[in-house]
Amino acid sequence: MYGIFVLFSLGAVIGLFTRGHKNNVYFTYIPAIIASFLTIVLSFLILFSEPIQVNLFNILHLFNFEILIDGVSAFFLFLIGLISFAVSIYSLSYSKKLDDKKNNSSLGLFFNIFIISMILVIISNDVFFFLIFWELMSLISFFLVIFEHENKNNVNSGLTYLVMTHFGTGVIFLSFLLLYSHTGSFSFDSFRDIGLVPQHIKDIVFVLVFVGFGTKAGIVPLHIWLPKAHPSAPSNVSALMSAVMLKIPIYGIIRYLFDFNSIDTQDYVWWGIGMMVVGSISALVGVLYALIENDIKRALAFSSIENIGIIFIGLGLSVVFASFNLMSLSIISFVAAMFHTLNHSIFKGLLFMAAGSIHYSTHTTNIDDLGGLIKKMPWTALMFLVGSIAITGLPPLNGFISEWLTFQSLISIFQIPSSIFQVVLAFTILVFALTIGLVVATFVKLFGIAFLSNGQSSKVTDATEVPRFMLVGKSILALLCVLFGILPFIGLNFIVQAFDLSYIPLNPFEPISIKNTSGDNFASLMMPAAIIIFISVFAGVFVFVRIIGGKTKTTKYGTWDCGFGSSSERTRYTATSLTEPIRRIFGVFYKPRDNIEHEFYSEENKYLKKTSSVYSITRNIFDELLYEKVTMSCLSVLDKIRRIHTGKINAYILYIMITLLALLAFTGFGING
Amino acid sequence: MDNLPSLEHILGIIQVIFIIAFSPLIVGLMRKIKAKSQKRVGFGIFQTYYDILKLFRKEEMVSDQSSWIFRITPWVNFVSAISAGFFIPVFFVHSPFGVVGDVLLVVGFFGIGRFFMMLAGLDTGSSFGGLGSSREMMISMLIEPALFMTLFVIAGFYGGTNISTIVSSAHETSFLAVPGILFALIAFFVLMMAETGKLPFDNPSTHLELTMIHEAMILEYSGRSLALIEWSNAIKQMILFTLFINIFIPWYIAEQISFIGIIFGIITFILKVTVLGSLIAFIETNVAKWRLFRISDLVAMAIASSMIGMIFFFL
Amino acid sequence: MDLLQISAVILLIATFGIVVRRGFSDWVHAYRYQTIILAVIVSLIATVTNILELYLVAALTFGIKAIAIPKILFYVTKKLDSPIKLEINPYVTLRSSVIISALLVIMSYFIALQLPIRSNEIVSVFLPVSFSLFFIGLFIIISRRKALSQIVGLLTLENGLFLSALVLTNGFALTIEIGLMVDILVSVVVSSILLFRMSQTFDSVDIRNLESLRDD
Amino acid sequence: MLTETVSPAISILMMSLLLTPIISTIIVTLLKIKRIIGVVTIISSLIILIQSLLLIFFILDKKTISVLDGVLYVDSLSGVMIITISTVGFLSSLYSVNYMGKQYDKLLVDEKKLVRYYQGFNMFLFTMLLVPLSNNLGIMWIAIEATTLVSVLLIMLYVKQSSIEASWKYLMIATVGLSLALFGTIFFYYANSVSDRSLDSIKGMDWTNMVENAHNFDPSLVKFAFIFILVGFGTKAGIAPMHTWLPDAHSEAPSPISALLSGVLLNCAIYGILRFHIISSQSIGSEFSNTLLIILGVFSIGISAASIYFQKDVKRMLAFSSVEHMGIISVAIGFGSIIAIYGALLHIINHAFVKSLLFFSSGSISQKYQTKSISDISGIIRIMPITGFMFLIGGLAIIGLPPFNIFMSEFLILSSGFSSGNFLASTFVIFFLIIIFAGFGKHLVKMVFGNPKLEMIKENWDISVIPMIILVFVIFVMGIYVPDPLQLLIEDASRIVLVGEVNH
Repeated sequence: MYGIFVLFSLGAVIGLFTRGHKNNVYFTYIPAIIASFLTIVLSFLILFSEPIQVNLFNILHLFNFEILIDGVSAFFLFLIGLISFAVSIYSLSYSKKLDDKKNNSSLGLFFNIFIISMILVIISNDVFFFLIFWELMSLISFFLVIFEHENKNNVNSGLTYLVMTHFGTGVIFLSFLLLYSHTGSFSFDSFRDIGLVPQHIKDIVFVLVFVGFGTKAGIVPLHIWLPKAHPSAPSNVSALMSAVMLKIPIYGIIRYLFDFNSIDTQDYVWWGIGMMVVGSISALVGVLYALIENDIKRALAFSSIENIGIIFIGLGLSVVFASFNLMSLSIISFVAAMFHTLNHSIFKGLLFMAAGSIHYSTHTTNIDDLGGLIKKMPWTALMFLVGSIAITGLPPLNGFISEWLTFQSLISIFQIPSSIFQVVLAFTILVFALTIGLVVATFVKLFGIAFLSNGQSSKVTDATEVPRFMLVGKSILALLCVLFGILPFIGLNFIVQAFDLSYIPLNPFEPISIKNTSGDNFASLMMPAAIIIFISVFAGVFVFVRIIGGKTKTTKYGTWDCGFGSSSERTRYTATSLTEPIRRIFGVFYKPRDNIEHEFYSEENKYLKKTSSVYSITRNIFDELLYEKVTMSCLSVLDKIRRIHTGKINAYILYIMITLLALLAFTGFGING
Repeated sequence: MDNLPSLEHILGIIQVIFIIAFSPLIVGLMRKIKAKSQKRVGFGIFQTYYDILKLFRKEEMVSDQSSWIFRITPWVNFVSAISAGFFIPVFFVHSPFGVVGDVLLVVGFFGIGRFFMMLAGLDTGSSFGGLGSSREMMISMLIEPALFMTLFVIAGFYGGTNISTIVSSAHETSFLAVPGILFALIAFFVLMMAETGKLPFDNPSTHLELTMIHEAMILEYSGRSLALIEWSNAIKQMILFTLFINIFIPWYIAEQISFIGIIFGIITFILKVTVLGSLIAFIETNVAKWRLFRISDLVAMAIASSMIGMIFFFL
Repeated sequence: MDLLQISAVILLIATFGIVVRRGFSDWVHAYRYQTIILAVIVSLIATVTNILELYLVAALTFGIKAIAIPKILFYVTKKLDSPIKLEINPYVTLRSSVIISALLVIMSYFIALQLPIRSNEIVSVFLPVSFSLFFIGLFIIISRRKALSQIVGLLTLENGLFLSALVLTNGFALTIEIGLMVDILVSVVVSSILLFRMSQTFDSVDIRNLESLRDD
Repeated sequence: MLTETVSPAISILMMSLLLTPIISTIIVTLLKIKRIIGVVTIISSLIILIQSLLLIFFILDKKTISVLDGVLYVDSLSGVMIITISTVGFLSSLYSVNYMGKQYDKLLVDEKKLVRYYQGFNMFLFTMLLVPLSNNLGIMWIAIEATTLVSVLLIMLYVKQSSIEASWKYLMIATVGLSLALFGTIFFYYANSVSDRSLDSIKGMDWTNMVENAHNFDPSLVKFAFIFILVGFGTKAGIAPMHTWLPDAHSEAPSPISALLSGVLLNCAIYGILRFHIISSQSIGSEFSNTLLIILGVFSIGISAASIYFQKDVKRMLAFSSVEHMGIISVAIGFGSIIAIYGALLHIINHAFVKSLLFFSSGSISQKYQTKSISDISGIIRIMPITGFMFLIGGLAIIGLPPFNIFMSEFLILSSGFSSGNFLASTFVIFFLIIIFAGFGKHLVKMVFGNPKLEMIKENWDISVIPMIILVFVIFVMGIYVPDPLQLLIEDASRIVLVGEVNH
């Protein structure tokens, strides 16, 4: 186990010391690759043996640096190991983009420390060290966000990130302290005997935990940092951030919900409902903004918000079911959430790496500048397509399985013995469905505009396929998307094992089935068989068409251009126009405004237009209405406070006198004789 | 799917072949009824078969701007439509493949087909394709909530999302007894119209850029690909009709494997499909295409209706 | 013990003298009178309590506070470049200053009465007066605009302190007393140096020049 | 209190601790040679450091040491102060040589001023060392007042408009404040003399004596006096709303002096408050003084949060951050549990180190950029990679990010705030800390990163970096580990604060 840390640090340090060396990249990332592989191995070892609990050292007799790797940690360790394995391989080529060797080595340094800090967060069993590593993780990721700090936007988004994440940490800190004040110890072990804590404290702590971790996870409306920070980082880091770092708060929430608490009474219902409501809003808002975004990385970041929302819907449902003692349903929705966590890591890592590849080849991430990349970068296109299908939740890839499970658990809310909750929760279905529909639109747009058709800008025509390590990194995750889609039992069994659920492990040849209360088969899904059907139908159809159609000729010819003969770049649908209908329907979120500019042949005659151009402007209501207003009003209060420093010494001494007299009065000094 | 293919499995495959084979006929039938009600003679009801056969043999023109996405889309569409058909009981309650997947998988298969269709629309670089994809995107996004809500109501009522379960428990009850299902029926009907590209959502028979949606996306297709697409649309329509019929009016569907029962089931099914097809064709002749942005109103109606159904279900 | 009462009243009057004057040298004069009275009071207390050490303290007070410090201040006043050696436009007008000072005296009596301090003639007479000196000194610093007046205010405040220490505990130990005196002397010297620098750089000792370091 | 016989070695050590800076002042005055006086100061402060380390080990061994018939007295609490003063003093002298040398090269100071600087520096150290060493509260007061006078002279070293303004404000406000403190001291002395008539006038002001008699004090008198003490020493300690002199003075002083002012001098005043806090707790229970300390502390943090956010001047920002940290320390003392006080004392040390690091690095930075305005500084990491890195580390540490030392003490303080039931105050503190984080972080990042505005020559390695490297190392280490002797010292000290127990 220590080998992992040694190797990561080795990667960090060697990279730093061999800067300028031409093989610097290999020195940096190969230890990382090995270490992440070891992490995966470790997580499997834990799964099939006892949890590890090691007490390393102690500070001030208060803080034990204690490592606890149980199934929960192992699951997230697996996540970290898996993604960082792929991303490290990817980075071998990706970081060659940076021509400045020195920067390259510091990127490697931060990259390695970032992974270490995430692992440490997962495995520490003490508030103090948890927070230390948590903040370390935030700090390092902040440095990674502003890694290209010459760009002022990056610095600003980094700042937003830093402040928001620190706000989150503050709230988490508060929640831990509240628990500490009741348990009297900083060890997570003491938090596990939470029965002593009164319910209202638990409730407050839940709100704090949810807000605190939620900020890091990017729940709406605390998400504004996410679409700024993730795109600013180098793509290999964005992949890590979106795929892994967003899951660490999920880990925290799970620890609190299911490890520290045991949810068994209806007192907890509103926790679940709260999570579902926030999750639904996050999912919807995330995808709505992803849809209109023309920057791939920003769109992917918004889509991360959406997926986090879906995960929270699952978790919330699980809490709701558990509080009504519907344990089997609770387990299903929990498995759904966890499987979606796993899947999101995989496909979001893949997509960010693909976006990074696009940037690597074309130096842009704005899809309106792209087009036709499928011909230039066929493999990247394939990977991106796999990622897109997976994230849109279409069969046969992994996204479908987790969304299937989520929807099944949503449907099962009719088993809750309370009509009001049923009706309320049923609305989640609407939002969930709408979200899924919008995700399809988003990824059709991203893939369609960036990769399909024919781009003519120099950025595209000069593009070439990316180096092989980048392809290897992506294909690992792409294969996993397919694997978990076709053989979902692998992932599901892994989760069942990790979280020690009383859910019967699945047999590969059995369908995933959900029983209703009377024990009947409610729903079942058997992906391998479905795939067999699909493939055999395909074979059958192919033969059939060959037989009745015979051999036919295929001719290549230009796209039909209505006879004008100039099917140019400008006649293509742009990303903005593609989403125009949706933008109009959901105008309330975007406040779209069209600016139309005309250029005339002559200024006198306004009827002969030379060109007309339409720019559609959309706004982010959260940025503009919520955050700007709130921060402005807070800041104006602060501004008034600080104006007590008038520079007048008389005023200053007056303050002293007033303080003196106020304190004298405050102590009620005059009263006692 | 244990041992040898049993009678059930053979029946299941027959059902699929039934869907594949009869779907163009329904299309032809509906066109004929439409023509008749518009006081036209119209084609013969088998015209669709001829069209498909002819297209299969014709030379194919492919845009030089397009990629392999454009090429595989018809296949994906066709195969996914057929695969979806495996989970649908047509005239016999137990689809033997019911265990493999449920109604969500069917939705998923349709989804993957549509996903590729929209990509193919963008692939040629023609503005028609983009236009079609853009509108299709909007409609598919809009109907999703209504669809899932309806499914929720149905699944709640009939105790499952496996279609066989739904159909068999629907068969045991009469829908008129439950108002919730009635509302689900309305919603489902609207959705069906939208999914199959019927008026007032879409008019597949025009090539006017103001109105077309589906046709715009497939504008560049020709020959064999076009045949596959036309056929897969027919299959999709058939599947939706079947679903509608078997969920809401499952009377006389065969429950046991008996020769008479199955024959009876097939006959009643054909009758029901014909009636449904005629009804839709009749509706189509009586409404005009709606403006694109009014479609959301229609879908909102479907959503509302399914929600009322949901509330009735809970109360 | 009328003598004690009378001396207390005179001390207050001297203090008011500082409040109502506006010329630089007037303040220093008023301060000197005040300190002389203070020294007298110290020796009075010494005779009453029969503590011989206090005579030494009285002598020190006279020497340092009534002679050395006014001398330095006069020197500074003379050397200042600024033509106007008057408090022209204080934050609080002189008339209201007097009224506020009177209120402060009342407040001081009020506070002193609240304190659980054993009744002893010296204490009951002088403690309120020392409080008054203290608060009036503070008030002078707050309400005036010339740096010199602030020094005088500070010194008045210091005198109040000194008096309260004297009446409560019959003064500190001699070593500490000397230390305090030296401290005050040094601070007057330091502030005089500052005054010089100020008048050199700003051409005036008006503290309105000293408002550039602020937050806005 | 028992007058234990102490070995002459210890009493000589304590005497020489005080004499070293005086001797070095005399040497500086006599020599007046630019190159040597700096070295003399470094050597003398190194000697002070060694002596105080020795003293610490004696303190750990003996717990309390009093020499010269109880005039000089040290216990663990003074030990904490002494170690802070001597360490920061040494590092500051190390930094001074380079810094003042550069100022000299830039013709900002002449040789005469240089001599005055080093005289002042040594005297400043002396006065500050006298504060924790003296047992007599009157002498302690005189020492604190003397620090004001010496540091005023240091602040007005460059005779500029702004430095005169700052020194005037500093002098007036601090003196007024300290007068209040003296007033409070008089009342404590009075209370003591009433409770025990047998005392002679000099012993009556001894802290040890007062603690012993504290339970006999009149409660309302103690309350009255403590308010004066709190407002008075609070002025000097920079606790809002009496802190107003602080940003001016700290930003106008030469950077090494700013480090001493922020890192050490404020702590001396806090030390004063602590001593009286112990007496008052022994007399009337700690609740009264705790409440006051918490209120003023939270207020300080709030005020500085507002000011830091909008700050335009680097050194002013650092000064306000000192206000914030003094607020935290005072809140921590107010929380009153053993962990809180442990945290407070640890925070005193941590803050001293981090703040000196920040003032050193910002001194070098503003020397290089020739401005203190935040908006004119950007891309430090490009132009001055080493100093910029140090500044970044310092900044991150001061806003309480782990794995740096401030995080640990803040963690201790806040957690004890919760466990002692001060939920409201702790929540407020966390809230304000987040604002400060945002404000300070914003300025920090904008300064350190980005593109430098002008083309400047890259920094070369020079001696000014050495003290910073030492500090960064210490900050890192203390982030997760408190050395055992220090831990023992602070534990003893916090027990003294809590129990007032002089002897073990």
